[in-house]
Amino acid sequence: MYRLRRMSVEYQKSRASQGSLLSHLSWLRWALLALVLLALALLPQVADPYTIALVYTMFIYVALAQSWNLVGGYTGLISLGHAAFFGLGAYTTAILMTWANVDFYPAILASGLVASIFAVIISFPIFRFRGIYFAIGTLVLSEALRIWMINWSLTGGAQGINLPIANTPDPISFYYVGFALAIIATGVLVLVLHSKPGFGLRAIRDNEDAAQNMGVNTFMVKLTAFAISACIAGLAGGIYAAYLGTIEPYSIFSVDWTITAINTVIIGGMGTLIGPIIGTIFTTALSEGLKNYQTIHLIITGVILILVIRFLPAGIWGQLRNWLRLPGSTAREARKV
Amino acid sequence: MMKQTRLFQLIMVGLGLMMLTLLPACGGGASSGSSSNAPKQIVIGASIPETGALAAFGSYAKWGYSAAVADVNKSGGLFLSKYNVKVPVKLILYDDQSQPDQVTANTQRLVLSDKVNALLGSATPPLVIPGAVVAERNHIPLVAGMTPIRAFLGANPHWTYAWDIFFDEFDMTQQQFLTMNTVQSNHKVALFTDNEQDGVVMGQLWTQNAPKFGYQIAYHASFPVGTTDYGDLIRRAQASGAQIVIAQMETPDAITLWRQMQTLNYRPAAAFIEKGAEPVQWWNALKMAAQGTMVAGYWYPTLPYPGASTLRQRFEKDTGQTYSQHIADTYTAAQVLMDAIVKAGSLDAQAINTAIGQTNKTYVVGPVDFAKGPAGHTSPLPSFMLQWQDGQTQIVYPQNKATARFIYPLPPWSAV
Amino acid sequence: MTSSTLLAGAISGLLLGGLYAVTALGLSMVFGVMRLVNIVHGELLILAAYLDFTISGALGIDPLLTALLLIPVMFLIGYPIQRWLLNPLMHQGMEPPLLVTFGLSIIAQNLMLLIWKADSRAITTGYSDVGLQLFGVRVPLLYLVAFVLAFVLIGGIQFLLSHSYIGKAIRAASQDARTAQVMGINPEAVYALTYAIGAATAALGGTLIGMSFSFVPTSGLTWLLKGFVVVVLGGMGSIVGMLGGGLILGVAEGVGAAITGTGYRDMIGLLIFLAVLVIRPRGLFGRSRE
Amino acid sequence: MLLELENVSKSFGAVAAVNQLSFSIAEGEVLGIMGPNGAGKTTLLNLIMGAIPLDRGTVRFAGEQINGLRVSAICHRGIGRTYQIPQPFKRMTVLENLLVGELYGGRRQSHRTAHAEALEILERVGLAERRDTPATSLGLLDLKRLELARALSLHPRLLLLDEIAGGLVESEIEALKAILIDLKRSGMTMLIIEHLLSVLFDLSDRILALNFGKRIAEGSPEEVIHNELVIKAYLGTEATRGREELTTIQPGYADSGQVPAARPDPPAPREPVPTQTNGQAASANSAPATAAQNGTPLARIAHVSAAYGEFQALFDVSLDMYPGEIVALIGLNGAGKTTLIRTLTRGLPLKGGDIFFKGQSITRVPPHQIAALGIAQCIEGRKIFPELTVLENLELGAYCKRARGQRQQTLRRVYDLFPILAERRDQLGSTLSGGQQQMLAIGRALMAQPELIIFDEISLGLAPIVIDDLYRAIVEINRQGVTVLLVEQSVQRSLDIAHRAYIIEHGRIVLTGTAEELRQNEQFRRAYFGI
Repeated sequence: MYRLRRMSVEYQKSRASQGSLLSHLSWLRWALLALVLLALALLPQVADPYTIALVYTMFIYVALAQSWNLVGGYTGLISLGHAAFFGLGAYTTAILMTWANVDFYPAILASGLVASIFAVIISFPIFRFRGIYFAIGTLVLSEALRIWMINWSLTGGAQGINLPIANTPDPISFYYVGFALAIIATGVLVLVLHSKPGFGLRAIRDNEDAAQNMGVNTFMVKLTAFAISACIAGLAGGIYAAYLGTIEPYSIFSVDWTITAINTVIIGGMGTLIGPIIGTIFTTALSEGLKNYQTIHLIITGVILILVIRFLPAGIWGQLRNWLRLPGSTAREARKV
Repeated sequence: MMKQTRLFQLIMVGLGLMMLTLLPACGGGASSGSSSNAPKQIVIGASIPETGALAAFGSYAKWGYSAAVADVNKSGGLFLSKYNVKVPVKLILYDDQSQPDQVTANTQRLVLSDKVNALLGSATPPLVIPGAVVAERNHIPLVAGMTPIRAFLGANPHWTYAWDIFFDEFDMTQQQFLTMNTVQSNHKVALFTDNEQDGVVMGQLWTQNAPKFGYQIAYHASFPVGTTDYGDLIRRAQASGAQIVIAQMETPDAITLWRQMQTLNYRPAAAFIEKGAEPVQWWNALKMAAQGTMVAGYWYPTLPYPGASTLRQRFEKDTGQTYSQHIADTYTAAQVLMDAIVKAGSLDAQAINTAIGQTNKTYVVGPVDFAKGPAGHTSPLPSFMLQWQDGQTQIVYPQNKATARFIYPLPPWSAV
Repeated sequence: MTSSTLLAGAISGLLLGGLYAVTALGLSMVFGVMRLVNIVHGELLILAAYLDFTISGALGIDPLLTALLLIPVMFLIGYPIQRWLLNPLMHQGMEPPLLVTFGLSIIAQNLMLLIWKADSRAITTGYSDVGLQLFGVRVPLLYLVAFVLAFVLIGGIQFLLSHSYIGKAIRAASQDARTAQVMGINPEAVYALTYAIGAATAALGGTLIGMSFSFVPTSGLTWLLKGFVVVVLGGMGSIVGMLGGGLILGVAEGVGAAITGTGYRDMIGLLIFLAVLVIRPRGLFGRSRE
Repeated sequence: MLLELENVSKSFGAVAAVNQLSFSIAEGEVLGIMGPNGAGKTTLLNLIMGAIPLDRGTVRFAGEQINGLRVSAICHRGIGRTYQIPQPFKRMTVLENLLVGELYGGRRQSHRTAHAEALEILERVGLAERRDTPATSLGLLDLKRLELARALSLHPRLLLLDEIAGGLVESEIEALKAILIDLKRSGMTMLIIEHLLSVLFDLSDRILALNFGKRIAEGSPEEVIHNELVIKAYLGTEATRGREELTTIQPGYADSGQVPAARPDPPAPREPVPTQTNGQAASANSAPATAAQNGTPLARIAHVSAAYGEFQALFDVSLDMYPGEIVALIGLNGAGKTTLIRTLTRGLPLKGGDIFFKGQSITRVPPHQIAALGIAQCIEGRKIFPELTVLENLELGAYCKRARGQRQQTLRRVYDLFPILAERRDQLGSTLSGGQQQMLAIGRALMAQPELIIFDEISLGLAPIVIDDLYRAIVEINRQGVTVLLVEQSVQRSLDIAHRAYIIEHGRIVLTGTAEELRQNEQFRRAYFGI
């Protein structure tokens, strides 16, 4: 696969962006990428329903992880509140499909929209905090929202909402929807990161004050990233809700969604494009391996998370990259960040 | 330090790669399902709350399902006419920790990975419905008990693959008033209902029914499951002067409520603790404080149904616990499902589903007929009123079924 | 709602505030000294509750006495966490340690799930259900006990910090670790000690939670969040402030619940938290270092 | 006028960092700003950039009032700024660092032109071949280059340079100077803050000298450097200063009614030091000799070299302190004084060499046990604990076992030395004035009952007469037999009381000798003033 930061440089060098990608990535890498995508596209034809469902959930996790990666990994905003975006997305789809008989596809699009609107609204108070204050603020916000939804009878309170399953796609279609979402999530990151905002984001992550001095309107840039991130999480939530067929606030707004996203990204490699994907494969494999020991699986995940933070700050992918001496590897400063 | 770090990094990455290689293995591992013409076994699965707030119900479901399956297997399994052989039944149970999303995950796994031929329900609407939805989507028949039928239908009026055998809230929410009519009271009721499916549905029904029977809902508290401090609600109920408390909540919450009522010295003349006071845990936690509390029931060992009394003895012999009516409906649910499989004579989900629909027979829990429900797919069980007396539940209404004297009014807390 | 229910809410809330203060104490100390947000604090509380539940149940000792036994236990659980897990990360900014405690909470939660299952528990004693009349309002005896204990514990900690040499060392390290080092204070040791003390306070906090409410392995988050609110309201750094913060939160919840209904109870605190944060970002955790 | 400041003021708490300051820069002009540490130079830049709000006054850029705008907006108006300590975007490559400026500098432009221009700038500052290196892996010179290049990537109309040459060695400085001169030729308007007067004078058309946030002189380099006040501000001898001059430097000082003490009696060293310690009669000139005779130094720094990451701060530095001596370590800031102290107190690991205290190597001792050995220090910037009382601060000074026992006696000694501390014993440290805080810091160091005390820049930002008191105290302390290492910028003062001195430059000891010897030394004066 390819490396982002280097790409952006190449990108600048070349006449046009597409050209640069091609010029930089050896045909081999492209072939590899194409091969993987093709394999995933054809999977439903060959695999059994279980595998399909498994890969489908992995798509959702990749999307969620990339969404967190954009703010956590690239902008340095440690959000502990992504569950809120996910949950809002889920409820939007549920409500639209149940009460307004909106079709599945427009419904999930709305989910993305609602989530980002929410992000924009909360950004005004929440961006006044930096670092850990931001982390706590987002956590508190999403918990408050959860409690609200548990009690709000208009959205069914604790009993939640039962979607008209008849109007939701079949597992195979869900697979492709998830597939599309994962690609979009990753694609959006690619686009954002080597267009102008990409520089702003990483500048803010590395040194917010210096970034301001370089003319970066940090608020607007952060807002953009936050909104996009929320949108992806919202889409994921919407799709997931339709897939479940019935949602209730306890689990759909549960902090577990945030935990999953963070685990995945940190284990895979913060601030890298491939990291979250690797992380998803890793965590899924782990939970599959231990599927008969739910709690033990989570304990191990926690242990791994700590070990990674302690000894592998660049994450699995980041570390591999450094060892394989892939361009622009962050070996030197990884621990300092 | 640095060296150590590098070492760990190696280990970590190694681990990572191991995982990556592990994944496809798992994907593959998830396939089975014999294609030889006669199936080796019939797989029935259920997600049940073995732990968590609803664990009490889970334990009965576990016993009820297992007992029914064991009985069938004793006689060599189920006869499938299509293959003209008896095929043993394999029952797979997963714990859902009383969490709806866990039910979904478990049921997904049962259907996709374990390739079950049919499903049994979890306990109570919040857990049964997510499972039913999965069954519905994957066209696998599911038979459930422990789910009041209107809550069940509220989730989806047009079930095609999910079936429910339990009491009808409409009928059940009259028992309290009928019972009270046999004694003197100020006809003022304080309602405590959680905001889960059945809590909401029954809350509404009580509010509707009360006037019909000449009772007044003096105070209605609605709150989320897991609420820890009921002080404010109790004070309001007390202030409303209600002599009758009707609650609909999970057992741990009910226990908390009852304790805090004692702390705050609110003592109604009669208390109906629906759902919460059903399992014996209620009595075990409160002992004499629970004396005289009532809960609507739909089954009793002395009822004239086949094997009723023996089922109770069997349970208490197996487990050493006091029985609960839930052993009956879960046992029955499993029986109904397996009878349907025999009727279908094959493992074709469609056929089994149809067969379930045609069920019309009196089981240990009573007559089962899915045509009787307010809408299809539900078979209502007639309810009556039980009262906790010295660690046992006794029928106190209707009088013709009564097994003991009706303790009324409750003695003041000081006397407990 | 009638004024009487408001009054009742206020009074029982006020008493409850003491309990809140105790549960937030450890969080506040750790944040004050190390600028570390100890996400796992909630789990420490619940862990203490379970330990007390099990021990007092098994040995038939009064839960509050058991809590005394638990203090050293929790201390020993806390110390290594800081010494060997967090200290090495302290110099890497605030996020890595935060995320480690995050990981710890996942581990702790599931360990408890493994050991005690998901069933909800409550520590009960002869006097758990006893209530008493206070200003014409009936309140649980336990709230009053918790209230008194809160004053005792917080007074004790305050005394330790202001009058003992080690206490002064802790305060010094919290204000300027490098200078403290020049004085001969070993910040790493001080940090570990502070964290351990914080964990030790969880022994009492957890027990009180367990006695006053029912709890499950996942209850930690609720109490962590309440802790944040108290720390924010109390103004980080001043231990006595914790008491203030706790009481404010207690009353706000009590009155708020009387108005909005019990369900929203936990949300009230969080809204206060956000409001305060927005009005004084950074500042609210006491003096901010910039 | 491109940039105009109109009586701009900013104070932090009681300290006035910038005081009623007005000046302006014309298009194409280069204004140099000089002044001792704490004169408020960097604060000034922050005020212009809007990084911190100003209390009073206005800042106009190209006629438009810009104070109150957000930083990024001010930057868009066309002001580029470099940081004293380079603040690159660590995980981005050199080129990407510039692209941030190119893309966000407030000018619409395509990525392609941005890229081209960035490369151009890199060529100009000589970073072209490093363009794809992540910024963290750059050495100090390249980091400084990057700072400059990044500011240029904004294509600013005005460039604010903060200590751009600080911490570099001659050759590097020349390299950088070349770039700046080239810039100047191209007509760039610049505001330069610089300690290295050589750089400052070669570049500036006009120089503004600040002290205590106030203008003390303005004019051509020539005029400014020969200005009495400037010299004094740098040399720091206040004693001969007449009252009226004092007031110019010390706003509000005169009305406080205090008149600076007459020149203190010929300071300590010229009298025999009481010999209760290792009985040596130290006098300025004889100290090293006698010390040499009666054997081993108390502390010896032997061929020490140290580095911050890529950047080597000390090269083979050796320094001896004999019992009962006052040794001065003199050098500009960035010369390596503080670094040397940090190696001595184990705050910074050595790259080479060894450090002995009382004959024992202490390079293995963990930092927090240094105090226990008998080494105390007054850290640069006082660093008292703001939210502990004066008494608590002092008590903590006696934290280590060896001192805790007799802390009551020591406390009395400290109170005798600084009576004011006794009066204020229950106040919070933060409520003390700068001078009192410094006294507290000294007292705190004494509490450890040390054999060696290190005073790091204790006169920073303090009023001259206060400094006098402190210096008298130091002499007194030394008289009581404590060996003193005095780290200073202000030469005159330190030489007045020191027996011997070391001059450090760019991380190397360039000169050493007795106070007297140094006074005579021509090279030394040059080394210090750069003229």
